[in-house]
Formats: sequence, C-alpha cells, structure tokens
Amino acid sequence: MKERKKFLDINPKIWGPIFSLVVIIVIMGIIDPGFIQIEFKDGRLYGSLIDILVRATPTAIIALGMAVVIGTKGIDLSVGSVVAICGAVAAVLIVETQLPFFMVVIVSVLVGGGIGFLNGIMVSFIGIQPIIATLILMVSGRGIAQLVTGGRAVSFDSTAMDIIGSGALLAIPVRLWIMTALVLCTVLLLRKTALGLFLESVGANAKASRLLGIEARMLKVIAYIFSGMCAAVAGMILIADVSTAEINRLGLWLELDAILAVVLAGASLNGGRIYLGLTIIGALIIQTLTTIIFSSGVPVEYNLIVKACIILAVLLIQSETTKNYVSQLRTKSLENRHAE
Amino acid sequence: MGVLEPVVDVQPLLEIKNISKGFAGVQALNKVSFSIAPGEIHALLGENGAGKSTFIKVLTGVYTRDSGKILFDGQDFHATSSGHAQTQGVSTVYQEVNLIPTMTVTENLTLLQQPKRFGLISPKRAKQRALEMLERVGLNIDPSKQLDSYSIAVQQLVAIARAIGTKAKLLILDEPTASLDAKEVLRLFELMRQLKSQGISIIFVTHFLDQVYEITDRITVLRNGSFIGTYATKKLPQAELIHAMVGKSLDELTSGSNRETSDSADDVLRIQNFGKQRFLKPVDLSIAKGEIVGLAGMLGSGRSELCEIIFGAQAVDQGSMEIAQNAVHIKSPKQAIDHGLGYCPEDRKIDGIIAELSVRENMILALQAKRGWLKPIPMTEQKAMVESMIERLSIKTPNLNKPIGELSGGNQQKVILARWLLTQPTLLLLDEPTRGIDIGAHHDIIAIMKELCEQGMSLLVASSELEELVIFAHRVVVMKDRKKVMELTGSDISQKSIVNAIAQ
Amino acid sequence: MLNERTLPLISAIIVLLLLYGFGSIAYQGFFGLRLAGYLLTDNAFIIVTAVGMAFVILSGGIDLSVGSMIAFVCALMALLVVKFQIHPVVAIAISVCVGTLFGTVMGLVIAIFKIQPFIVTLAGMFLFRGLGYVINTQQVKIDHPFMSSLSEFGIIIGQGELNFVAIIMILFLALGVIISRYTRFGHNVYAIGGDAQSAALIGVNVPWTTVKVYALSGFYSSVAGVLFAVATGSAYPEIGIAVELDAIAAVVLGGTLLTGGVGYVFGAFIGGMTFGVIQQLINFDGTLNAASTRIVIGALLLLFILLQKIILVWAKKFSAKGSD
Amino acid sequence: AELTIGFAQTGSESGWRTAFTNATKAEAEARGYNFKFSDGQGKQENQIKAIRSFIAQGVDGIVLAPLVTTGWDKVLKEAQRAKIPVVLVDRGLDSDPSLYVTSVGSDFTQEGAMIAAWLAVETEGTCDIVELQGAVGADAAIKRQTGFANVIENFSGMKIIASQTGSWSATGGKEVMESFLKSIGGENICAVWAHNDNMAIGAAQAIKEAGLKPSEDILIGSVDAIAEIFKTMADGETNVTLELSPYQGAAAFDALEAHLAGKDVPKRITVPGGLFYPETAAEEWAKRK
Ligand SMILES: Nc1ncnc2c1ncn2[C@@H]1O[C@H](COP(=O)(O)OP(=O)(O)OP(=O)(O)O)[C@@H](O)[C@H]1O
Ligand SMILES: Nc1ncnc2c1ncn2[C@@H]1O[C@H](COP(=O)(O)OP(=O)(O)OP(=O)(O)O)[C@@H](O)[C@H]1O
Ligand SMILES: [Mg+2]
Ligand SMILES: [Mg+2]
Repeated sequence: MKERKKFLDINPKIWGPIFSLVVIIVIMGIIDPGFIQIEFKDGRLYGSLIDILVRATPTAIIALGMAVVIGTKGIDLSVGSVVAICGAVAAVLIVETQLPFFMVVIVSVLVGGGIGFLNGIMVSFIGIQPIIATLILMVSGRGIAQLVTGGRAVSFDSTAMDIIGSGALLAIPVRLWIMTALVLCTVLLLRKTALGLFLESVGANAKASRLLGIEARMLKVIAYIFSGMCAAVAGMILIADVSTAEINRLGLWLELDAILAVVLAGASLNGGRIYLGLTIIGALIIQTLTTIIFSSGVPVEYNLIVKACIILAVLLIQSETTKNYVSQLRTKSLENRHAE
Repeated sequence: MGVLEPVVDVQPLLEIKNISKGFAGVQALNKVSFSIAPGEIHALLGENGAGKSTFIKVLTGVYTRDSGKILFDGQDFHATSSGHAQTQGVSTVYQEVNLIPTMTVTENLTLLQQPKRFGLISPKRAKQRALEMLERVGLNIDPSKQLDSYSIAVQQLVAIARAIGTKAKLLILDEPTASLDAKEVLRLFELMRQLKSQGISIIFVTHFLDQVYEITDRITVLRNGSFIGTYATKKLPQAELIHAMVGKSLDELTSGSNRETSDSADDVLRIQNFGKQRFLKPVDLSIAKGEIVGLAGMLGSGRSELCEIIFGAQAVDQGSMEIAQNAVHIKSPKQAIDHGLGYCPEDRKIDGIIAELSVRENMILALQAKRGWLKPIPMTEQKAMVESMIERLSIKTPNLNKPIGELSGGNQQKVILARWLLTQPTLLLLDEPTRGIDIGAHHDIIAIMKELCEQGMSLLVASSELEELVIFAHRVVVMKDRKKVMELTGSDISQKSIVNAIAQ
Repeated sequence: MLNERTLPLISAIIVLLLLYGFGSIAYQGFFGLRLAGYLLTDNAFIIVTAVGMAFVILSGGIDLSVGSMIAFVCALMALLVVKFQIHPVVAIAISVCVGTLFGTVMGLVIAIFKIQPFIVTLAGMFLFRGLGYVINTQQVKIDHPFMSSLSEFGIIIGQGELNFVAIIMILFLALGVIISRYTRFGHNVYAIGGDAQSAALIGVNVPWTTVKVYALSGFYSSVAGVLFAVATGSAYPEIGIAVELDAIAAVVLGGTLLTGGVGYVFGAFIGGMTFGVIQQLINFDGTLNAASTRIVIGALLLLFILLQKIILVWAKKFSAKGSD
Repeated sequence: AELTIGFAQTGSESGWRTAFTNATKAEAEARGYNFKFSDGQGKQENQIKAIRSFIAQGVDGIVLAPLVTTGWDKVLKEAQRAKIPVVLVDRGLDSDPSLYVTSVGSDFTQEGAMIAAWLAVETEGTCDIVELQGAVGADAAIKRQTGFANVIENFSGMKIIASQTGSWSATGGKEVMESFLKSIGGENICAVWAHNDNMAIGAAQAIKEAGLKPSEDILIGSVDAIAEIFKTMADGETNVTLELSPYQGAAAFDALEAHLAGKDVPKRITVPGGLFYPETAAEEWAKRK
C-alpha cells in the first residue's frame, strides 16, 4: 500500500509529454509502418526512429542547458551563436593545429563555458534582463564566429569527428551515448547533490533564497556556464555531422527549438522547476515533427503550418484547462453511471 | 455547544448552505452553513488551516465550490470571480496583501474605478480620491509612490482603504490586523463600527480573541473544514470559544514569567553605532546568550530595518559588529548564517516562502544551504526532520510534497519558523514571527522560544503584539523614527511602559 | 517627474541623446533634419511593433509572432490589391482586421488554456509565417497609385521630411501612450503584469485583459505590416524575420522590465530610435565588415545598457543625498 | 578627387557572399575610394537605412546588392533627387530602370537552368530528381527552382520527385536527404539538385552513410562554387557546381565612374559564371583554400 502510494507520488505532469510523443509516433506508425521499423545494418541500428534520436541530440543537449537556465528564471538566447563559435573554434583547431582531439574538445567546451560565464555575469552581477543580456551575445556571437573562421566555412578531416558524427558503439550511434552520458551526469549533479534544489529555489524566489543563505548570483552564473558548455558540445556534434563548420548557418534558430523543448517538458518560463528527462522528450517531440514533415512530402510552404498546428495541439492536450475539463467529464459520466 | 444561536428575525444578508470544497488531499470545507445578518460584524474563527480563507475565496468566486448554495440578499449568489463579487456588493481584503506592488498607491486604490475626465483617466482627481481614501484609514503617506516602497503593514492598510472605498453591502476582512499595531487596530475598529452603523455587514477573520470580543456581534467557528457553530459573542466565554476552535481546552498563556534575566556575560551579538544612511540611525545593542530581546515600536519605526542590517540583507555604512566577541563584517545573509545567525522575515509571501517548492524543500533549504550543495541531506533524514517539525508545530499539510504556496497562511508561517529552527542558530532574528498564527500554535511557539533560549539560543523578536513581548522578552528595545529610543529590562517591562516609551 | 519609476526611461533618453550627440560630432551629415527624418521613417515600423509589444510585456507576457504577422499582413495586402484588385484602403482595413483577429485568437488560447505566451506566440510565429508562404512565395510589387501617393506624402521641413510612415508612427505612439496611462484597460495591463493573482483578487478581469493585450499587439503589428507595405510597395515572404527580438529589445532598452508591470510605452520609441541610431552610427562609419558589424552592435547595446545602469545608480545616490 | 562610394550589401549569409564582399572591398581599395560598407544582415529595411545614410553623407555613388527585387522605388527616388547614381550588383530589380545606372550581375533563373541542362545531358533526359531548396521564400531559392523547372519541363523523363528545404545549410541538407533516402529509397533517386553547395555537401554525407556512392549512384549538382565544394568534388562525392562570380565589384565601379564622367552605360552588364567539374576540382581546391 505504501509503495503504491509512493509510485503515484511521481509528479503527474510527466505523463503529458510522454503521452504526446507516443501518440505522434503511433499515428505515424499507422499511416506508414515503415516509419517505426528499425533494422540492424552494418553494425548499427537503422530506421526513422533512430534518425529522430540521432537528429535530436544537438537540440536535446542544448535544451538540457536551457532547462537549467530556465529553472533559474533565466533564458539563454545565445546558444545558437555559441554553437557557431564553438564549432568554428573546433574546426579551426583541427585544421590549423596539431592539438590532440581531446584538447580540441576541452578548448571548445571551455570557450562555450566562458561565453556562458559572460552571460551569467551580465545577468546576475550587472543585473541585465536575461533575454537582453543573451541577445547581445546572440547578435555578436555569430560575428565572433565569423571572425574565427574569416567568414567562410571550414571543412576538416578527422577520424575522431567522423566517429562522433556517424560512428556507432554497440550498434548505437555514438552521439546517443554522448547525450545519454551528459543527461546522466547532469541528473547526478543536480539530483544527488543539493545543486538542483538550490537552482530551483533561486528560480522560484531569488530574494527569499538569498535570505536563506543561498548564493543566488553565483548559482545563476553556473547555470549559464552550464548552458554554454552544453551548446559547445552540441556545436561539436553538429560540425562532426557534415565535417564542416559553416558558421553562417550553424545553430541558427536552435535557441527557439531548445526553449520549445523545455516548455513542452512542462517547465515554466517563470522558473522554479527543472525537468531534465522530460526536456529530452520535448526535444524528441520537436525532432519527430521535423522528420515527419521531411518524409511526408508536404510542399515546403506548409512546413511551418504543420509544425505550428501540431505544437499547438500538443500544448492544448497538455494544458491544465483541458485536463480539468476531461476530469470533469469523467466524474460526470461516473455520476451518470452511478445514477443508473 | 451550550450556547444557542440567537434567533435572527430579520432576513439574513448572506446565507451559506452546505458549502463544500476539496483540494487534492484535503477537504478544506465540509458542508459549512451559517448566515450573516445585515449590519452585523461576524467573526470567522478557527485554527490555521481550518478553512477560513478557503471559505472566503469560495464565497467570492476565486475558487469554485464543489457543492452547496449561497443566498445573498435572498438571491442565489454565484460569483465567478472576485471582480464579479464586487459588482454584486461583496468587497474583500484577502489574507496576504493582494495589491499590485509595482503600481503606485493611487493606482492601486483607484484601479477599476478611476475618476475620468473627457473619457480619460484624470490622474489629478485619482490622487485626490486616493488621499481621501487614505484619510479614512488614517494613513498619511505619499500616494504617488510605488506600493512596495511601503512596509507590509502600510500595504495592509491601503488594501483596507481600497475595500472600504468600494460601495459594498458585505465587507470581508481576512486577518487585516495581523501586521497592524494597536493604534491602527483602534482606527480600523472605529471604521468598522461606522460601516456597521450604515448597515454594512462585515466578516472578520482574526486570531486575536480580544479583538473578537471587542468588535464582533457573532462568531462562527470552523475546525478542519467543518462548521462547529455560530454563537453570540457576548454569550460565549473565551474558554468555550477556544474549546470550540481547538477541540480541547488550553491553559491560559502564562504571563510575565521571564523576568529572571539570564546573567550570562558572554554576548552573542554586540553592535555599536550600527546603521545605514536613510535607512536606520545608528543603534547600540547587545544580546546575551540565552536571552530574548523584544523589539517594539510603531509602524515604520525601523524594527524590520534593524533585523535586516544585522543579518546582512542590507549593507551597513557605519558602526561595528561583534559576534561572540569577535569583530565581524557581514556583507551577505550567507555570511550571517555562517556566523550562526538566522532570520525569519516579515513579508512571508515575498521574502519567506518559495511558493513552487514543497513543504519539505522549503523547510530543509536553510539547513541545506548551510551545509553546502555537496553534502545533500539524505531523503530519509530530511523526512524525519520535517515530520518531527510538522508534529512539533502542528503544521497542517496533507503531505510533505505539497507546494508551500497551497498551505494556509498560518501554516506557511510555521514552516518558515521550522526552517530556521532546523539550522539551530545561536541567534535567531524573528520579524513578526507569530503573524497570522492561531492561538494554539501561538502558545506552542512561545513555549518553543522559551525552551530554545533555555538551551542557549538567543532571540531578537520584532513584534507588534505587546502582549506577547511582555510574556517572553527579557529585555525590550523600543524603536521610534528609525532610532532606538529606550531599553526596558526586568520588571520595567509592561505593556504600559512600552506604550509610554513609544508615545514619548 | 524624476522618481524611481521614471528613472530608467529618463536614463534611456539621456543615453540616446549621448549616442546621437556622439554621431553628430563624429560624422558629417549625422546631425540635421535630413537624418532625423530618415530615422523616424526607417524605424517607424519597428517602433509601431514595439508599442504593441510594450503592452504585452507590461502585462507580463511576450509576443513572438509580430515579425511573422508583418510578413503575413504584407502578403495579404499584396494578394488583395494585386490579385483581387481591391482598393488599398479596403485592403488595409481587411488586413488590420485579420491581424487583430489573429492576435485575439492567440490571446484566447493563452487566457483560456493558460499556456505560456512565449510558446503560444511561438506557434503563432510559425503559423503566420507559413500562411504568408502559402499566400505567396514570390516577391510582389504592390503597384497602385494610391499606395504610391501614400508613400510619397510628406511634410518637408528644411532638408528633412516627415513622411506618411513617420506621421502614422507618431500618431500610433501617442495613441499607445494614452491607452496605457489614461484608460482603465491600460491600468489593468500594468496590474496583471505587476501581479496577476492579486489583480484577479482586486477584481481585474485577467483573462479578458490578456485577450485584449494580444489583440492590441496583433493590431499594432498589422499596422506595422501595412507601414512596411506602404514604405516599400512590395511584399515578399522573408519580411520581418527576427523583428520580434528587435521589438522586445527596443521595449526593454526603453526601460521596461520583462517581468511585467514596470515601464512606459513611450520607452518603445526611445528603444526603437536607439537601435536606429546605433545602426546609423555603423553605417556612417562604413568600415565594419559583416563580422564586426554584429560585434559592434552587440557591444554598443551593452554599452547602452551599462550607461543606463550607471545613470540609475548615480541618480539613486544623488536623490538619496538630496532627501536626507 | 577621391570618390566616396557606399556599398549596401545584403548580409553575410553564405561563404560566397563573404567572398563577394571581400572582393569588392579589395577592388575599392585598389582604386583608392573612400569606401563606405554596410552589412544589411539579411534585411531589406537595413539596406534601405544604409542607402539613406549614404544619401545623408552625400556620397558620390552607391552600389546596391539588393536582397529582394521589389520595394526599392522610394529610396531610389530619394537617391535620384539627391543626384547620387546607383549601380546594382548581383541581381536586378523589378522597378523603373531609370532609377539606377545599370545592373551588374548574375541571374538566379539562369543558374537553375544551367544545372538542369547539365543534368539533362548527363542522364539523357531521364532522371528522378530530389531537390534541396534554399530557405523557404528566399529570392535565390525561388528563382533557381523556377529556372531548373523550366528546363526539365522539356524532358518527359525528368521530374522532381521530392522537394524540401535544407535551409541553405549542410546539416539541413543532410537531414533532408536522409529522410528522402528513407521515404523514397536511394535506388529510386537518380540525382540531387541542391540550391547551394553546402546542402550538396550534406546530401553527399547522407548518401554515403546510407551505403551508396554519391556522384555515381546518385548524381549531385549545386550552385555557388564555394571553396569546400571543390574538396568534396575532388573526393569524388559531387558532380558539378556553378560559379557565380564574386568579382562584380570592378564592373560596378567601372560603370559608376563612366556614369560620373558623363558617359553612357548599358543598362545590363553580365559577369560570366561557369560550371566546374571534378576534373579541375583538386586544382581549384588548392587555389582557393
Ligand atoms: N490552493 C490550494 N490548493 C490546495 N490546498 C489548499 C489550497 N488553498 C488552501 N488549501 C488547503 O485548505 C486548507 C484550509 O486552508 P485555509 O487557507 O482556508 O485555512 P485558514 O483557515 O485560512 O488558515 P490560516 O489561519 O492559517 O489562514 C489547508 O489545509 C490548506 O492546505
Ligand atoms: N506610517 C508610515 N508613514 C510613512 N511611511 C511608512 C509608515 N510606516 C512605514 N512606512 C514605510 O515603510 C517602510 C518599512 O518600515 P518597517 O517595516 O521598517 O517598519 P517596522 O518598524 O518594521 O514596522 P512594521 O514592521 O510594523 O511595519 C519604511 O521604510 C517606511 O518608509
Ligand atoms: Mg487564512
Ligand atoms: Mg517590520
């Protein structure tokens, strides 16, 4: 009895996003059974669902950082530009220097963290509103990326990058491993220490948190650093994908997808709660939509309309009002049954 | 219950019939029925979490009721929102100050009823109107300043001024006196009587029984969401009232017991010439180990400010501070906590609770912050601590994971107290710690405070309740105009002496 | 006037003047009625959008759909005027109505389903852009004598010109200021932005006010769309990309808090002009390449904000001294 | 005296655009102009602002690379009133030719047509093509699409079996190509027509990962001739690219100078572009990288 209760204690919110994702995939599976087939070919899994997972990784990783920032009542618009900068840095390092690969990774993640640090300082020490502070780097960041590469795309040959881009380990694409590892580390870091709690408390009420002895400002900075680092990792994966860092387009509009993923996970932009696992589900929902649109043959003009409509549908299904309405209907029908 | 409800021969203004309202895990109201006569002041009493505020919100349409019927003026009454209730003649001051902190006092007072000229709002007339409204509650402040530049007590008075200003047949006041001091309370009562004479009915929620006896005609008691009874105030002795509310008898609060000043010489805190420009004039104060120092004063006298600068929530610009005989410079609350201080702020909605987080999280946060993020308190330990606190302070919550924002006001206050008790500070600063707390718990909390200081903790308590200060303080510091004006010790402490000091 | 509430706006104005003064000293042709006229015209549609956005932000929300709305309205105008041969006046009326309607629908979704405005308007942003594509993916010239006469209309003042677009902008700015300060709706917007829960308890009809706010934003952004169509006499699907960010930035630069409830609609004008002046400073300099253009815009924004903060801190200190 | 020339560029959306900007700047420097550059960041309104700032500064001439073909009448009239000649580069305008001196540049429709013609020759007029479009609504995308379609209309065996936007980017191209390979099947695709090189590079990757050989199993043609495409081509992964000349600046300046000197200038000056094949790719890559 007690165990059962514990199980039900899980925040009921988590079923919304999972339910939405499953429904979308099931509908697609009915329309086109090929969509849900997974084959084993050349030592790796192959199929639309795997594609979705693989394609979703960059967004999911960025969304992970975004979830933490949004949890502190912030927002990070600069991630798209950070992706470009870190991609550019990594590509240039690979092409122009003899640095070992792990150093390249470290340097670009540090660069990402450094940009996050600047965002964090602007937000929490100078007190600029997050959307504007990160807008500054969103605008100038792409310029910095252009400076790094001299304004052109940089292509490279690197086995390590190829492995990240398209390699597989135990039949599962390497980037899925990277994402899983990142998610696990983040979950451990946030939930097995008090960091997650502190971040959420800062997001929910920064003033009260400060009076509790929580270093609210420092925590915000940490959140932005983390977001920057996540964007850097996503940047590496994105350039590995095509062995080119095309800074003009790299990571463009990714911030919107990441924010969307966080919100689909049920988080409020007013801060206070961080849902890591669900954020990944949110990213998967978005990617599923994109993949469906691409493989369905809808004329390009309709891409956005389809996307908007499905997102709206998912949001409406998940909304409190709908849930209340449904539960009202249910109690009514129960009452009717009792009356009979 | 012994005392029967007197027969009301006039048609009641408001008739409540079998109102029920449940939240996930709590039945907040269970078939509540009573009625209110025209021109009556009706007390609605009960322990923290009894369902008073919920009742008020159901009545005014903020919550939808699960079942039941309400008749207002003989008509079926079904408010869909607070605004709707207002247009029907029910004006309400809810428990937490519910005004717009970012708007000016004038804008707050005239919202939705701004005087217009040529179809547009006339700021000049609005200000005039606001001044008139403030005048009625005896508040002399600049209405063109932002509301949140005033203390919570002033805000409370503004809220009352607003509610009175609308033309209503029924006025509902949910704990309006919680943060007011004696003078303001008198002023408010005068107003209530005036309204009553105009035939306006008032529902009045409070935890101060003296006030109940002073002003109300009848009393309705709720307990655990259930209706216990409606009584004529005059015919209900206090002991019976307490029994009705708590369900058991309670000893009288022991009075005047703390006179044996702790003679321990080691001061846990000593401040000298401690102050901040425009904020607080320099103060000298020392607090000994195991001592309770009370802070008395009028609205805006600087009590809260003193607590804030000691705790490092505000930077000081002059003076020195010693903690346990060591000179310290505290620049942030974190440092204060590291030095063994704790601070329970006055405005719980803004500075205290973290509404989205659960009761458990809210309670352990201060302790966790003290330990640092790397040493998380194991869940079992957390639960044990929180459960024991819930028990000790009799906090009413269905479970530990309920968001604190959904608790009743008094219970939120208890959680915040518990938060600081868990950190076991050497000096705890309490700003209006018993605000909105029911008599049973009040009793418990005073007992706990005494127990704590016997164990060696020191307390600095700012309170508008002189009665309570007199009961527990070893020493009372009287503040006026952001300045310390007097210090009373031992047998000098009495309500009268404090009032005199303030009046000087 | 100089109190805590007006300070951010005033410091924004001061910094704008500083920037303008700098440009006037550093570059020939910067100071003068000609560029002043150009600044008003060129930034008109951003400012009009930002005025609508200011209401949304003051109410504690956000509207990401404005850029797409502009594109959609232009496409609709082109469709009506060029394809259906409807007179531009009627076309303008229809387009503004449709835009307002779309805004209303977003407001309804936000108010009824209690979904966060960021996401609803993001969906709106996708949807309107998509609708724009569906109406027409080509570049269309909106050729009509009436449209040209509108765009040619102007009051010549010295070397400069106050043209139709700028005049409309000023009118709608004034309208916005009046609505926000002198109507109940305006005060209700501030109230729900300051504390929606309390506002509801005071009796403000929060859902209805929310709907009206998004309707108003839809209205203003469709007016901006019309202004764009008039100013260029053309429509193409990529109009107004990222305008939502510019508009938000303009509002915030004008001293409005994104958390809602604090700020002035007039700030939208100051913010919009600030953007315009920053861009013209870069244009007049004329030596920056693409990469440095972006970096300098970012740096100037940061500088602007920092100056504003410094003025704020300084003013607070000053007033502290003064009143003691 | 030294000429002051303003250049209103569209933005820096691609490597080609950057090359174009750099080439124009270098040319202006070589001629000793006082050169005012403005980057429009992909927005027409910014370009209009730039032109107006040039007018306010009283430059001697304006070079405009219009982002779109409509919507310039008013500002061009203002320039005319201020007696400042305007030369267009990169693409023409849909407005009164008297508003500008001349239009130097390439023709997007022509570009689409050239790739289509190449493909028709290569496949003898039978080919199932998938198209990777540029950003939805972009002028270049629409015109390249039209030019390509106009040509293959003439071949009953050629048709576009799928068309989707890759948003001008390699990642986008790869993702779209992947989903085409899944939904259509690699064996049913004869060629990829990509509106720019980046998307072609991405598509080649996707084809490789699906276990097919790009440029043999599936032909790939694209436009832009950015440096990177030559590397890919040299590796045998794409078949053709079309160069748009980024060296239009010189022609534009010549026209301006001629106009200022009172000479007649033809209304349209075309700069040559050309197709590049794998044979010369390695050489070009060495030259351009
Ligand atoms: N929004 C809500 N969601 C869930 N539970 C609620 C909500 N509001 C109140 N409750 C619960 O209903 C019960 C009654 O609360 P209510 O606020 O009416 O008490 P009260 O009598 O006003 O107490 P107090 O004297 O402390 O103000 C409490 O147990 C509280 O936790
Ligand atoms: N009656 C008043 N007239 C004008 N301003 C007031 C008045 N009361 C309070 N204020 C303002 O409220 C602010 C906060 O006061 P503060 O909270 O320090 O008072 P306090 O001594 O703690 O008393 P209380 O807690 O009872 O309000 C002060 O800065 C003061 O400007
Ligand atoms: Mg209550
Ligand atoms: Mg106080």
